[in-house]
Amino acid sequence: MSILIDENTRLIVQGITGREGTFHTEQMLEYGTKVVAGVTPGKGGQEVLGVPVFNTVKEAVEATDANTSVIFVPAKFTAPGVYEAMDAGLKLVLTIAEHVPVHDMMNVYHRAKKMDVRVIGPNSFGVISPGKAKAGFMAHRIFSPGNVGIMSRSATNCYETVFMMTNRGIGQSTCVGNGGDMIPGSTFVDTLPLFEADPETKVIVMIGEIGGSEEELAAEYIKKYVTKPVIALIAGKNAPKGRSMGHAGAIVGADGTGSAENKEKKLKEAGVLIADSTQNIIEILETIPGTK
Amino acid sequence: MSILIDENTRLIVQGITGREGTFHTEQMLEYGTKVVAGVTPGKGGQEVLGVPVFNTVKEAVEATDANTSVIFVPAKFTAPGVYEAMDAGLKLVLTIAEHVPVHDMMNVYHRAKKMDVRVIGPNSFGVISPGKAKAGFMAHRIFSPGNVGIMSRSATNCYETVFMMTNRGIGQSTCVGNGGDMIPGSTFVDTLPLFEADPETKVIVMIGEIGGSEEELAAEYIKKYVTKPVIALIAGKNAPKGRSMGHAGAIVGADGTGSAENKEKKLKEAGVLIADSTQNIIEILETIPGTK
Amino acid sequence: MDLMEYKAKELYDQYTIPTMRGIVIDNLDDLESKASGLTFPVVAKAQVQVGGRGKAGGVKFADNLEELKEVSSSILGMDIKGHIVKKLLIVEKLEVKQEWYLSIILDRLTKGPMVIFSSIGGMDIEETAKTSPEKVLKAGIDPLLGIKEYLPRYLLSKSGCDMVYFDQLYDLLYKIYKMFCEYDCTLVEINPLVISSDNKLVALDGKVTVDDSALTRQPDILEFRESLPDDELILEARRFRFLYIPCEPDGDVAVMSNGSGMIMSCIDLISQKGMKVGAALDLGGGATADRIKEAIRIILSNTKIQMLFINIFGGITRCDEVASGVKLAVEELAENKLILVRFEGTNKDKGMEILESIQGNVVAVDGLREGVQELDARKGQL
Amino acid sequence: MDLMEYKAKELYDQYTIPTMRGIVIDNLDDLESKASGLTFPVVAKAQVQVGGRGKAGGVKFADNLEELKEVSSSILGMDIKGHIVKKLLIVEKLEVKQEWYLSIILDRLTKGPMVIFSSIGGMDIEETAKTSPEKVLKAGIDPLLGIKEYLPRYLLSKSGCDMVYFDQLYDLLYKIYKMFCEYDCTLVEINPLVISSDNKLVALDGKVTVDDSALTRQPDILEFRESLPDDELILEARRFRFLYIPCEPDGDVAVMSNGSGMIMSCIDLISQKGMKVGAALDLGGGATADRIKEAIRIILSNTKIQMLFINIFGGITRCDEVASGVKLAVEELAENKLILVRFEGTNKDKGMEILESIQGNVVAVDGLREGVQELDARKGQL
Repeated sequence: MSILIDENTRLIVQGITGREGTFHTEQMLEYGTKVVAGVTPGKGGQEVLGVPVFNTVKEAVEATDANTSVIFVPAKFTAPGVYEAMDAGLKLVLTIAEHVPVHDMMNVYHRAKKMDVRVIGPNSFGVISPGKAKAGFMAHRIFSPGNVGIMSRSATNCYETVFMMTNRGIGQSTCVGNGGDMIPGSTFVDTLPLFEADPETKVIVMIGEIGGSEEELAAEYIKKYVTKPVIALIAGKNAPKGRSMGHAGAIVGADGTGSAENKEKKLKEAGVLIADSTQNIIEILETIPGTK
Repeated sequence: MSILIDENTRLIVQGITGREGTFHTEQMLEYGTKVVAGVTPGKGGQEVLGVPVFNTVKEAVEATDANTSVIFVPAKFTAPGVYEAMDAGLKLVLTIAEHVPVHDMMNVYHRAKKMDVRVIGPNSFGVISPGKAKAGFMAHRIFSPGNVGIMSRSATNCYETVFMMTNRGIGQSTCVGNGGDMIPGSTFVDTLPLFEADPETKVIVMIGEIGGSEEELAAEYIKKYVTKPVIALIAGKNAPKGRSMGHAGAIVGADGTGSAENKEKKLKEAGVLIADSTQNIIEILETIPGTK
Repeated sequence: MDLMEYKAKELYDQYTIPTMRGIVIDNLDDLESKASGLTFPVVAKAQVQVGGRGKAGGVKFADNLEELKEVSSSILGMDIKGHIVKKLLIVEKLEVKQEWYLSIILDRLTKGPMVIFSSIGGMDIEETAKTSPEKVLKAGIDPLLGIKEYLPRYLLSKSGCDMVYFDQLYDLLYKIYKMFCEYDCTLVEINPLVISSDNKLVALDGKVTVDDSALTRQPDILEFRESLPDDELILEARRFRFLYIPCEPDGDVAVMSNGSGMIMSCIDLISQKGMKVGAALDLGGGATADRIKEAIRIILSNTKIQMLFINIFGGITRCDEVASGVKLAVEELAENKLILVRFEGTNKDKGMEILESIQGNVVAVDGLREGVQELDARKGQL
Repeated sequence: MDLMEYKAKELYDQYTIPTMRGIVIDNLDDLESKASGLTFPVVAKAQVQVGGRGKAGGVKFADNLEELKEVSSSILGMDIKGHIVKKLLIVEKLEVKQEWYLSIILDRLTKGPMVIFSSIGGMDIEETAKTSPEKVLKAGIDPLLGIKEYLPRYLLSKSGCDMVYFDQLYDLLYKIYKMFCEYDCTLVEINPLVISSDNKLVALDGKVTVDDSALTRQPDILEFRESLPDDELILEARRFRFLYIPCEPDGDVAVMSNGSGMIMSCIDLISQKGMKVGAALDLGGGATADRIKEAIRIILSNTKIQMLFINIFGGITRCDEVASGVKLAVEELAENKLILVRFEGTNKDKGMEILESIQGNVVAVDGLREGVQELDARKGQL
């Protein structure tokens, strides 16, 4: 097993005829992902890399039984794209774009929760279950199959960690890019239950950062429900106060909310192993028996 | 046990200072219902029959730990009242008023489903669990405790049935007034799982009528999931075609959708016992062993 | 309530939904001055609240003013299935390339608005759904979300229509959905929605149904309803907040009760006995003696009615009030029609006493089925 | 981005949120003509993007034009914590009965708008929340529902305020929520919201923060941002779609990477070693040689920086491009600051070759932690 996506994923690429869309469709197909349809308004009836293109997500779903969508469109079209995917009945929608207005995501978030749809991103590399399927733009060559589940607010810190893991022979069950935005579609607490339930995942790695309360909420959840070992890194301890670090979500309030100190404290109380750098994550992983 | 309401119900009456609200609050208190708060904007701080009145539902909930609300306000204030109750965190809201605009209820319905709130009514007498609690305006003297669960689109047909049942020594676990509107907050399929799960309910009586598809959907549900005996009456077989019978929901389409024939057919196929009159319901009940 | 086509067109115009230019007349004197702005040929359409006006000769074309006068005079005042034509809608004729179907209904199954679209228009959509189900597209609208642009895209793309109409269809859907919401509609139907020779979408006919419960906040629709010729008894009943329901035209039994469920049950039981119900009246709440009296007066003024079954049930109803109402009615009306009374509630004994004191053809019965048996036993005795 | 008070007031006026009549000046020449419509006394407030202007002497009262000229000349051009006052907002003074607090924030925990209200206004709300938590009311707004009238009713009732202000507060909430949504705000704060002597609610100060990601659809806010005096390097970086982040004022190490997570990790590791990061630059996507060169130029024009750590990681990044960019920069800039380069990606070997060919103070390192160790080893050597 693995979580969210695997060999049974039947993927739609929204924006397949765009430059990014086509390039990453090729990458995803090459990785073995079942990309069953693309959607670009006005390009219905065409084919991209052998994948049929539809005018609307609903037609794509009706024709191909797709169950997941990844959206490769510019920021301002991201929310409309998610609405269309949700309305077409999809229950897992991945969004990639950076700089999606936070009001758009606020509305998407509330709607998705109420429709029981899982939205990943935006500002995310997507999701990969190594050896099975990828949906997103991550550099898949550094990933390898294994039993460590990773969820990360940062793409680069996740890559760095995965790169070192793979070099040391430790693989991943699934890597989820939660994305660096202020209001992501899914947060750690949304992903934790899946990793906890996944028999293939033995250890969970959580790459967090300053800002927001996702790590604190995760700590509460872990304390109550998670039995598997969890390793956490909080990036941004030394980031300048009150300044956005590019990730819109990584900003510490004037009152100290969202500080790394508080997050690490809460996580420690929940029994989480704290790593002080990406490399330290690997060092800790190597102390846990059965990790591979 | 029983369903929806019982001795643990802590009830708010929205519109408690109105004529109807005050009158029925008295009735409900007399019946033993725990009416813990009333709400009337601008009347906060007053008391009605010893019940404290608040300006908003949220204050009432915060002060009294209420868990249910019954709304005694005119039709045009009904939807806003439901929104307020839902937003204050209540998960069961009963609406009484007749002639609530169907667009209001459409919006309420969709919001309630998405917030996981159960709305009963409008155009409903409410809910009564005889001997425990009542929330609504039903004439409670005709009810008696027992093991028959009733759900009804019509108040009068329900009263008639209950009256005869009680006269013959057959009591009710809970009676739910689904109401006669085109878009009720809850329909038979919403109530069936509760009756099926309630250990106190041995037999289920469903008083339907022409129009809509609630009985057909109920038939499907019963076929799959309901193990208890179900008796159904469909009123309106001989109602003039294409004319609303006062119940906005009781109207047969020009194409025959919503006809009693189709409903009875589907229900029979699901193993439901069909009664041809309210009196016949009692006759059938008396053939079922253990009914009391 | 169903709006007539001319009223629907008024709403369409208000929402700038493209329609044909037209006028409404209710007499021939106005015709010439009102028609002066129209370009011939035109079509004159009878405004009646009943289907099949075309076959009945209620829709006619005219190439010039003379012809228009002729057809107008032939249609105005015409009787179409018992409906007298009082208004005529005259619109310019359009060169039509193609006919589509478009509607938004309030769907009871999904409990939300639903768009129905077909590239086959101009005929009964139920018929198309039977003969070519794949040609009828349905798509739900979440009322919390409204119309998004992928909806018109889906409709055109899935039905194989030319995407060149996307902007127009999106605009049209947006407008009719706005109207659907703002006017508390349960149906807005454009059939046919046509493509003109210059590729414009035009609403050639309109059917709009407005939720009766919402009329209090739709003053212009309420005004329209007041202007309609309706059954005199329905109007009279409405003044007292009763609901009068005409049933079988030749029925001689009437039913009166304080709830529509009970009324349906009564009609069912009476029909099971082979009798025909001619009318029913729902009292609603508040059964005071005065209101009972008025209700009896109204329903008995239907001259076909020979027997009236009053069935009132409600724990808080006072039976003595009901009985007093019956007494008042019998005394005032002095008609010898049979009135059967069944009630349950407070002061039942006192009510029975009053009923017994009435000098007239009044019978008290105990129970619903008993009442119907009594009706059956007495039918034909009057 | 945070709007200055005068810009917030402009938006408030646009939404007819009651504020005091006022003017904005950026030089003394305009003062007399612009102030002619104002009724004295007035208050002059320095417009700077930093807190504490009151204590710094940036807020002063004036009873007449002469006094106003005096205070204006004293405030304009003043340095408040490194911010030069370029604009002055002058508003009429108000007789105040009471001060409240009102804001709508985008709350990260509930992921929706949240109203914060307090009957204690005029001071830091965080302070009130500490000293009198029961005086600070918070109520979430479901964005799918918006402001309903029970919200202002709850705020007034729960905080014991007079319900007589219900209509005004409802109106105000409705307007600021509309503005919050339409202007992509993450904060709209009115502190104090005052009650005037004639019982009117008036917004006496305004703080508005607009989502940076939404500026492309907020042209007037974008224009305001362009008008702001900002760090020259931030502006220069923005022109290349880089994000330049000033860090410790006396830091001598700079970090450049292609992702903010990695930048934070680098800063953390460097800080662990006791070094201070002075600036960071996020390249974003598309690390071509030309862009790398420009980025190096920009970050090294911060004269405090002695060492630059370039850390680029991405499976699809071409390391030879990165190396070429470094080479171009070193050749053009001819500065002798230390540049440490770590990369992973395609053509890593080729990239290493290019790095080795550079005539200058450039060092290639393998791995993030190794890079930081190298920085540590070399600190103070320059």
